[in-house]
Amino acid sequence: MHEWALAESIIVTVIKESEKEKLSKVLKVTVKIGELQSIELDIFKFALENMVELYKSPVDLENIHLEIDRCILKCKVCSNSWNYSDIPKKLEEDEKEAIHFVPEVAHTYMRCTQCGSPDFEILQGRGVWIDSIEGEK
Amino acid sequence: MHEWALAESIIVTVIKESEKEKLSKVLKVTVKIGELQSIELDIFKFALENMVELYKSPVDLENIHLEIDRCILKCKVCSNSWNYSDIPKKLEEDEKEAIHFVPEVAHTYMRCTQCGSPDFEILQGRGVWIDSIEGEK
Amino acid sequence: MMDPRLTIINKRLENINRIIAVSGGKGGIGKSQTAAGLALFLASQNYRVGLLDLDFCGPSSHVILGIEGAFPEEDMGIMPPLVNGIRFMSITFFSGGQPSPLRGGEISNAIIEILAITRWESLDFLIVDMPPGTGDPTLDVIRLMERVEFLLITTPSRVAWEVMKKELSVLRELRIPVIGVLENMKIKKASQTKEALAGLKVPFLGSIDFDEDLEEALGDTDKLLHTNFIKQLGQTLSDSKII
Amino acid sequence: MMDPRLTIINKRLENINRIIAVSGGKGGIGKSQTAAGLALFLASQNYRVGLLDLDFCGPSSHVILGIEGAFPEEDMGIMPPLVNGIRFMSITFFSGGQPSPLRGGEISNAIIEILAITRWESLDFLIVDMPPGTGDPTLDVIRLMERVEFLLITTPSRVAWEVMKKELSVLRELRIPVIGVLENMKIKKASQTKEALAGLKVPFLGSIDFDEDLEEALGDTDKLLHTNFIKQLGQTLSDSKII
Ligand SMILES: Nc1ncnc2c1ncn2[C@@H]1O[C@H](COP(=O)(O)OP(=O)(O)O)[C@@H](O)[C@H]1O
Ligand SMILES: Nc1ncnc2c1ncn2[C@@H]1O[C@H](COP(=O)(O)OP(=O)(O)O)[C@@H](O)[C@H]1O
Ligand SMILES: [Mg+2]
Ligand SMILES: [Mg+2]
Ligand SMILES: [Mg+2]
Ligand SMILES: [Mg+2]
Ligand code: NI
Ligand code: NI
Ligand SMILES: [Zn+2]
Ligand SMILES: [Zn+2]
Repeated sequence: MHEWALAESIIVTVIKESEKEKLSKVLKVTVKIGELQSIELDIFKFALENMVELYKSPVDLENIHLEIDRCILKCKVCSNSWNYSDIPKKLEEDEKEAIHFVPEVAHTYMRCTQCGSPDFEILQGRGVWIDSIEGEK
Repeated sequence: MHEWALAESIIVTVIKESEKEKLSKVLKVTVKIGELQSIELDIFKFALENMVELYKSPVDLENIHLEIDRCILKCKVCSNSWNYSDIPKKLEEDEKEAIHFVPEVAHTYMRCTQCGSPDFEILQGRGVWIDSIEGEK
Repeated sequence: MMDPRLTIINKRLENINRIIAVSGGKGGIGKSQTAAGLALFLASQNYRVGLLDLDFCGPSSHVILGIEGAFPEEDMGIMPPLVNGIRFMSITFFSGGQPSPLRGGEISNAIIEILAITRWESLDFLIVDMPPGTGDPTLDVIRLMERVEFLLITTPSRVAWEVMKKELSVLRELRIPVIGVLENMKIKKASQTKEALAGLKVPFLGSIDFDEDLEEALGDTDKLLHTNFIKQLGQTLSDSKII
Repeated sequence: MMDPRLTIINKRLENINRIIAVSGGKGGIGKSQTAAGLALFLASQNYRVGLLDLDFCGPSSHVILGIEGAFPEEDMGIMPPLVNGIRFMSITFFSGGQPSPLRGGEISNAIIEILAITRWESLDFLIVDMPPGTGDPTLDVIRLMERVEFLLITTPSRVAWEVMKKELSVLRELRIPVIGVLENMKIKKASQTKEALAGLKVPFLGSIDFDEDLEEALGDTDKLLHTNFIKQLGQTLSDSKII
């Protein structure tokens, strides 16, 4: 349920940016949701809806587009890259939950699928990002 | 004159890559030279020429294209970005020399031109890189 | 691409009265010991205290305070558990005490995540246990925690002064408030630390002796509260009107 | 994009017989003191020794050995100056003792640069003084220096063991050779370090006492060579047939 905290950060940032850019109207916000963080979409949407109301957001839920970003990892040792969804050994529930809170602890629970190193990069699909804010001046 | 060490690394890497990719012929190598490192181009070319000979390199000097890469820096605190060539206070000779050896010590001698922070990123134009190796199989 | 977390961090910290980062550049000088001790001492004086361990490579606060079994609650974010009167947050909750070999950019990302989702609520003090060095965590605390003040630790060793002075000079240049320098692990009567700092125009807060019995008290907050270490720490900080 | 420096690093190290990284996870446990002491001891035994200080945030080797005024020579790369019989390389040559607040990715880049351009030539030993933690420098040494072996330091403190154990577990998993664990700064007669390590299947190399007179010898290699610290260090390492 810390999805609420993330949803709040989205709405607060949209408000700040639209003020900074002096937008009279916010038309569309695109949010990328990294696969690695296993965000609960229903909760996240519900939280966004509540935050829209609480903050009197200039954009409503229909115009916030959520896109799932595949998670790609790349080993710094052997250059192998792989998809999070393809890892052979599935993670335990508590490991998944830890990564849900702080995606970087993936380095504690995951290894390069080729050489076994924990020294890999999260190339994409880590967490929640605002991809773009479109509006009218 | 540590340009020799850098030139050697280029030639050794070209050989290794062309073996790995099983190239029968290397047609063109493009090398980017970051402005920040103040490489002496004449010495670098001379060193490359010597290394081509020493290592019996599969590519000769004419087919190694050197491109100067402008150096762009970006502040992590205030998001300001600026060009290395535009900094208001010119660096001392010994500071430039230190950056010539280890470009990262730029953080010791340079500051964000807007907020004064040493916490900036070197977005491009840091040092010597191989941009591409073109060849025939 | 925009990182929404950066906007929310200072909102999450807005009801905290003072944010004190315990730092000093060098490792092993007693940053964690001081941060944990300070949090414990403040809690014993009925202040509302939070302790945030940002040393992801060598988290120690939980070992010093003997924190086991606690876990943050999820509630519109995460709520640091209240352990021995201290609201505590550490990467160990998520890494489960196993190694987390993170590179700097990842440490930075993890710190931002934790700052963005942790609900400290109202506190008198948030004490931040810093890792050694002036790398990503220090640069991020400076960049992201608007009202942070630094408490610098050193030992009576030249090696420690040299590193501390470098951190001080970065903080100065960036106009980050520095509460002062605390000398820890004093062994010999005569120490030259005060003199070594004379030219730096930074308050010298006093010295804490090397406490032979401290090790035995680790992991037990009752014992810790009765160590000479905490007595001297509390005295020094009260004397210098910090608290 | 290809980084040509990565290909050349092991060529630069090919004429070095043994590469020993002095590490241990935690800060302030005596990594720099041991690395510098080991280099000094080996040089006094007529070995050809290099010392590489990779602690960019808190470089200390030059303070311990009192290295001032030396600078590498440029000759088809850079040649580490020979100081007191030791070929020495440190970021301080380039940062001039001023603070260098680098983030992890930049530290990594700087380490790669130094490894790619430094010409150590023939050495019996290259001693690497590691920073605390298992961040970029440790991950890069593991990734880039093919023949590196680790010498792990700890103190008699639980806090130090806990951090060291995590580093050991990473090294184990990656099959990096670990020479053993050395206990430093022993104060009380009875130490539980050996017992604490019993289950870990790592050689326990012995203990070095806390040396009250070490601080006064810092910066002076003649004095250092006569300290109990170096005597015990040399003895312990010879006993365990490391050298
Ligand atoms: N005043 C003191 N007397 C005795 N031991 C101390 C004192 N201060 C710290 N220590 C011990 O020294 C070691 C390093 O302290 P720590 O707080 O972990 O350092 P840091 O966080 O700076 O790396 C720990 O074992 C700690 O318990
Ligand atoms: N055996 C010892 N006896 C006394 N002082 C020591 C001993 N080992 C190290 N020291 C001192 O402890 C401090 C920390 O040591 P240092 O080598 O800088 O640690 P690290 O490199 O692990 O951070 C220095 O002041 C050093 O001189
Ligand atoms: Mg990693
Ligand atoms: Mg920086
Ligand atoms: Mg600590
Ligand atoms: Mg050190
Ligand atoms: Ni959640
Ligand atoms: Ni040069
Ligand atoms: Zn791999
Ligand atoms: Zn700036």
